[in-house]
Amino acid sequence: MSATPAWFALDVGAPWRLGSRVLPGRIWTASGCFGYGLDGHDIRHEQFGSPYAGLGCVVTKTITPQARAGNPQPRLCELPHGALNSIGLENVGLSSFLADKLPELAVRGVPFLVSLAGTQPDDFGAMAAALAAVAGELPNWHGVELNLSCPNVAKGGVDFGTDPRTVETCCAAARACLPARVVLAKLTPNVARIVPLAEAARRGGADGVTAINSLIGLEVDLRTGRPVLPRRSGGYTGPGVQPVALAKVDEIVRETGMPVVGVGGIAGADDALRFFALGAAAVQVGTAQLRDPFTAAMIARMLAPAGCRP
Amino acid sequence: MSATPAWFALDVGAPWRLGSRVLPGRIWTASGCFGYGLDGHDIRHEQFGSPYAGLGCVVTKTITPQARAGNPQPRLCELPHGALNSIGLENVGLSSFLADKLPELAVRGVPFLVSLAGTQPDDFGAMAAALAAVAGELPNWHGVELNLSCPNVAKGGVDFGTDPRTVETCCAAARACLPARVVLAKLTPNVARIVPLAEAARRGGADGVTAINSLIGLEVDLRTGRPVLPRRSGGYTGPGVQPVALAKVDEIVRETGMPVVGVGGIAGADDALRFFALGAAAVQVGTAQLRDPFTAAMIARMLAPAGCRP
Amino acid sequence: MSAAPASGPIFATGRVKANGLLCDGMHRLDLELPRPTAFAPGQFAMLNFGGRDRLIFGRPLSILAVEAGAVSFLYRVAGEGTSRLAAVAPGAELAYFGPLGNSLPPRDDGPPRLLLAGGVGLPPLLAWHHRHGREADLALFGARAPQQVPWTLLSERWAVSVDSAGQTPAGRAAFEGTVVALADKLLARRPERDWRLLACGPLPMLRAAARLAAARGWSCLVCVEERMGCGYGVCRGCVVPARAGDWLTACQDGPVLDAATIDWERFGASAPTPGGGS
Amino acid sequence: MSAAPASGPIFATGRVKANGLLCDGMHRLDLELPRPTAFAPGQFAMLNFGGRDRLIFGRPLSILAVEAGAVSFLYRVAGEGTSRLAAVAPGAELAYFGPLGNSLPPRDDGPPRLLLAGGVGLPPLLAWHHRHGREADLALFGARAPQQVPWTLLSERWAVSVDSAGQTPAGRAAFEGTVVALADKLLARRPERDWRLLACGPLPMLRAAARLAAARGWSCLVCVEERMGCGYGVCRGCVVPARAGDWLTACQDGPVLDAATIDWERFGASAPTPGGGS
Ligand SMILES: Cc1cc2nc3c(=O)[nH]c(=O)nc-3n(C[C@H](O)[C@H](O)[C@H](O)COP(=O)(O)OP(=O)(O)OC[C@H]3O[C@@H](n4cnc5c(N)ncnc54)[C@H](O)[C@@H]3O)c2cc1C
Ligand SMILES: Cc1cc2nc3c(=O)[nH]c(=O)nc-3n(C[C@H](O)[C@H](O)[C@H](O)COP(=O)(O)OP(=O)(O)OC[C@H]3O[C@@H](n4cnc5c(N)ncnc54)[C@H](O)[C@@H]3O)c2cc1C
Ligand SMILES: Cc1cc2nc3c(=O)[nH]c(=O)nc-3n(C[C@H](O)[C@H](O)[C@H](O)COP(=O)(O)O)c2cc1C
Ligand SMILES: Cc1cc2nc3c(=O)[nH]c(=O)nc-3n(C[C@H](O)[C@H](O)[C@H](O)COP(=O)(O)O)c2cc1C
Ligand code: FES
Ligand code: FES
Repeated sequence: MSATPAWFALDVGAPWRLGSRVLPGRIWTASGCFGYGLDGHDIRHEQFGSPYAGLGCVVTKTITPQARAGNPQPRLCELPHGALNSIGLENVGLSSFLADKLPELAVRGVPFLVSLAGTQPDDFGAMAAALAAVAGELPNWHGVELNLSCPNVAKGGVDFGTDPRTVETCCAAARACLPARVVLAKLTPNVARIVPLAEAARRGGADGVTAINSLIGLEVDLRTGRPVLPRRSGGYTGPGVQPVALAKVDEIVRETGMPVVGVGGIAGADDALRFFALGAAAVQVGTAQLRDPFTAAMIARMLAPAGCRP
Repeated sequence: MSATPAWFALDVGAPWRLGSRVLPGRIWTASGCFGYGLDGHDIRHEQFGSPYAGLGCVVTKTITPQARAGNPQPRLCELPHGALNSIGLENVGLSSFLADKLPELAVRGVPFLVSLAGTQPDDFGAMAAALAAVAGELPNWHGVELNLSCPNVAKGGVDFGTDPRTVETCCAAARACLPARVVLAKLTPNVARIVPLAEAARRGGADGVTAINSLIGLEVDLRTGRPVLPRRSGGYTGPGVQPVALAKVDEIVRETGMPVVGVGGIAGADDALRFFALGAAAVQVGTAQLRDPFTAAMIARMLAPAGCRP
Repeated sequence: MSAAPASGPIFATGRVKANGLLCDGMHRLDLELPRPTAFAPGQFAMLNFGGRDRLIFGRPLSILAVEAGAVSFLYRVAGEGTSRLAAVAPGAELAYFGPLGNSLPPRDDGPPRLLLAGGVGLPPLLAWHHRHGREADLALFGARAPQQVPWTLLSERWAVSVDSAGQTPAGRAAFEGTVVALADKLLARRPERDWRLLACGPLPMLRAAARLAAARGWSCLVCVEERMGCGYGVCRGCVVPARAGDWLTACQDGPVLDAATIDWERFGASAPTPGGGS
Repeated sequence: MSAAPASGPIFATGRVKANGLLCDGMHRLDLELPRPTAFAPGQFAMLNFGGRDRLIFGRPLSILAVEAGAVSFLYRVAGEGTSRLAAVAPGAELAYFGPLGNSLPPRDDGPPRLLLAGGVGLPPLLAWHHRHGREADLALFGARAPQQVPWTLLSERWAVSVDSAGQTPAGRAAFEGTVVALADKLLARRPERDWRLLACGPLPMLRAAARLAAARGWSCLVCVEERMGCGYGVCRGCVVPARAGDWLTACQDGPVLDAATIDWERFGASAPTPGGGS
């Protein structure tokens, strides 16, 4: 691992302000790639101690109003340059999250954002309100990330994330219920122009955007000639999507100046540096966090200011 | 290289019909990755003879009405899982193509399609007409591929390729001038839904579509913290885009039934098989053809029916 | 099913001590870890390469044993990852993440155990038998042919079945037929008895074991395989369809699952390697 | 500038015959090809690895010599590709695609040549000098320090400059300063004469050579470097800004270009390795 380059002056472990909150760091884990922030507490590493050491934030698996069973198996497919997943937003649902996961998150003290998804814009307001009511006193709960990549049943199944108006409505609904927490809109890269979506999020009151969610990809099983995943395509993530993520982050930063949380193919300190170079306010580790739960902690340590480096 | 799987029954070297033409094979080279089909004639390979052996079609570098100087350097950037390019459609322009390249293409006898791009829909008709007038007697000229990825100046700079109406207009314009040649619309993957674009191409009279053109990607130079390419982002191609290409091809084939020419990350026979498994009518080799001019010829040879294999 | 080991999982760099063919189609890997680790039979580890060779996901392998600071695995070459693993030389470094998952419950006073192991499904049952096995238990191992049997690992207390007969080592014999057919035959000699089944091997074998147990009203634990992303419960990739309607995870609820809790009909549709035999 | 070799380029698998350090920072690679190949000084080849190690693009290296069925290169470790190349052992296979590009024109009856080579820019000029060099020509090689000079390759007819002085081999001396300063010094001794410049080395050196030639009205050929995709003219990636307004390609119009045809102002902006020294 090379030394931190001269142009890099950020202290990724220093508290920083996002909207009305102060977050403890800039290296986060991505939604869906670190569960509810509860599954890594007994894992140990010689060098990095706990997988939560130095993390700026854990974004939870996306929660929906009701529990979701998710997709049939196989749900995962390794690719030469990334992974395909078709988890199908399996999650415990909001009430079970509030009842079973929140208390443990409270005890653990790990900083977290809750990722939310719904099938109609109102869902986002309702879920944010429920969260505020139950978690409002938790100091380590910093806010929500709106996962806008599900089909919008109220709009005939068009993805939330591809329509600026819906992005704005969803952000506004969450914002109204969470005046003093972070609201981030997580944007899909599967659009011609991402900037209008980021601008819509800002109009809706979001404090920033997260980019990117997975690309749509497909893999064929050469033995059968059929797609590996039962639903044919799935979410393409990992190193192969990084150039796309960098391009999207760059567009949003330059054209809107909004705080952007960069995500896509980050597996090491150099990857994170690319996003920071473009002006990302923070970064998230997704697929690489599956292979190695210490990836984000390791990056946080590697990028710490010279004085603190091991 | 593994043997051809049992489900694969296509003879990629047999003549086949596309629209009103009969093409000599199904393994092609992609636009921008094999020049004007003229630069490989003196290159030799022990095993594969000429780089043109067995090729179904060469798609030329995209031609525009006037010559274009293209972008500043550096124009290329190697990535761990692909390449970024920012050639900027540098080309000799239509009249120079007709005067200098066509005669040699006539002599060489390599089957080819001419890739066309313009800055307004009318350009496509005008160029097709000029081609028909000059090349109309050439038996190895099979038609055109419309590269719809440039900004449409007539529509305020929105990419042609993202607006179904414009796709339809461009296809119709070319079709009107080329009643008996192949018209393919090459689609961009940088959209939320690609099927409406394919349907628009069909309404415009296209015989099929080519999918995909490059993704938009960016790479950062870690030493300087700045993008490697002067225009910041460029076209992302190569192995890392293959999952996206497969997903797009699958969508178009299943939802429209149109002939689809698949392209994206093909570097070997297995890659081509993935596209054929999804129902692609033919495939193109892009980035890999730069590294090794025999890539397409090698794939054609590898996938030849058992009887003909070396 | 829990019986968690004393210590939690570690993520560490291991050094290959030995790696080679044990018998036809079965390799053994011994990996030295920087510090001692405990494990319970049935648990697994995620292995990966380092540097440029690093795979997107680790490869789950059951732990066979931990001895003298090294953790051992048995594996068959199933694809890209395991074929590259087979080429790794002593001294090379591998990323080790384990032990993960639940484990086979230790001995209790219930009925004797019937152990059914198929191919590289051997490690959990061999480890359990080594720690907890009793005279009364029946330990069976099935392979395709005698040369695919790791004879040196199996004490004489293990009965062996092979799909097709052939030469066996001096003093050792093999039943010709599936391991479940061998079980049927041996059980027929003790018709009065109740058994608890522990099975680990390819899906068709697990299916047959579950059916056998269900037909006689015995309990049956199986070690399942599913494609894994993380191995520690965060990706929900490794789900096994549950009879109750939703899912169990192979990496957290399992890999040891009560056969009665699995929806075998839906499970079939998801075999990670159709026709594979691990 | 054309002087094409008799045979066209071949794409073939070569076998590494030798690969190692020649002097500080300079490696030599000898690659055996399946059949004999011709080349003209200035031409290059695209080299790549095979199998899983294959890079997206080949790496352009100038051909130093073809002898006894092997083609030789000199290279410095500049990044990922060349550092992996440096680790390749004899016997390994590499993909070879060459010879490519145009070449330095052979001898004619014009004025004597002034050869300016910097670092790994040596191969084209060494090859030319070997084939066409005459007593009247001046051959100069510049490096950072004496230990970066491949003394064994340079006959006594080569004058050597180094940025910082140090020990030189017995009987050899090095001028302290840039290779262009050395040229100035040597030219001052023959003030009446006209020269033709041939230069190959890092961009600042090419720039200085072009300036020197332009100031005195001499012709100057330079071997340029640009990022390459294909090496055979199909990608338009390797463009060099032309004074005429558009572009020259390094792989087809070049790598040997008349310095007077290059737009040096625009060329500067595109150095493939800012601060690099090849
Ligand atoms: C809990 C558990 C314990 C296991 N224990 C052993 C063991 O002790 N010995 C042994 O030989 N094998 C064992 N397996 C199976 C082993 O993990 C696979 O054979 C291996 O992952 C194949 O990887 P590959 O790269 O060679 O195959 P590929 O087919 O190239 O792998 C592609 C992807 O599919 C996954 N995959 C392929 N086959 C399987 C499979 N059968 N199960 C799960 N994922 C699969 C891989 O992990 C990888 O992500 C176990 C699996 C699980 C889930
Ligand atoms: C016609 C020609 C002849 C050359 N001859 C020699 C030679 O004889 N000896 C020698 O040591 N070097 C030579 N070079 C430079 C050599 O090609 C680069 O040093 C090498 O490509 C660097 O690759 P890398 O993977 O180590 O570096 P990286 O920086 O990791 O490479 C990344 C990408 O940039 C390209 N690149 C980086 N530096 C250069 C460069 N200076 N020129 C062109 N492309 C570059 C690489 O090809 C690759 O595509 C020549 C270049 C050209 C164009
Ligand atoms: C297994 C898996 C599950 C995911 N689940 C979610 C999810 O529930 N919500 C979400 O917003 N993103 C989800 N993602 C997307 C990631 O948060 C991230 O945006 C994406 O993986 C790109 O980052 P990466 O390349 O680092 O993985 C998931 C990704 C993976 C691999
Ligand atoms: C250097 C380069 C130049 C290209 N130029 C064009 C072009 O002029 N017109 C076009 O339609 N596509 C162009 N493409 C895109 C390719 O035709 C192809 O769609 C894309 O590269 C994906 O295929 P691949 O992954 O096999 O490279 C270019 C691609 C590359 C790498
Ligand atoms: S492998 Fe990720 S949840 Fe089991
Ligand atoms: S390298 Fe492709 S045109 Fe020169």
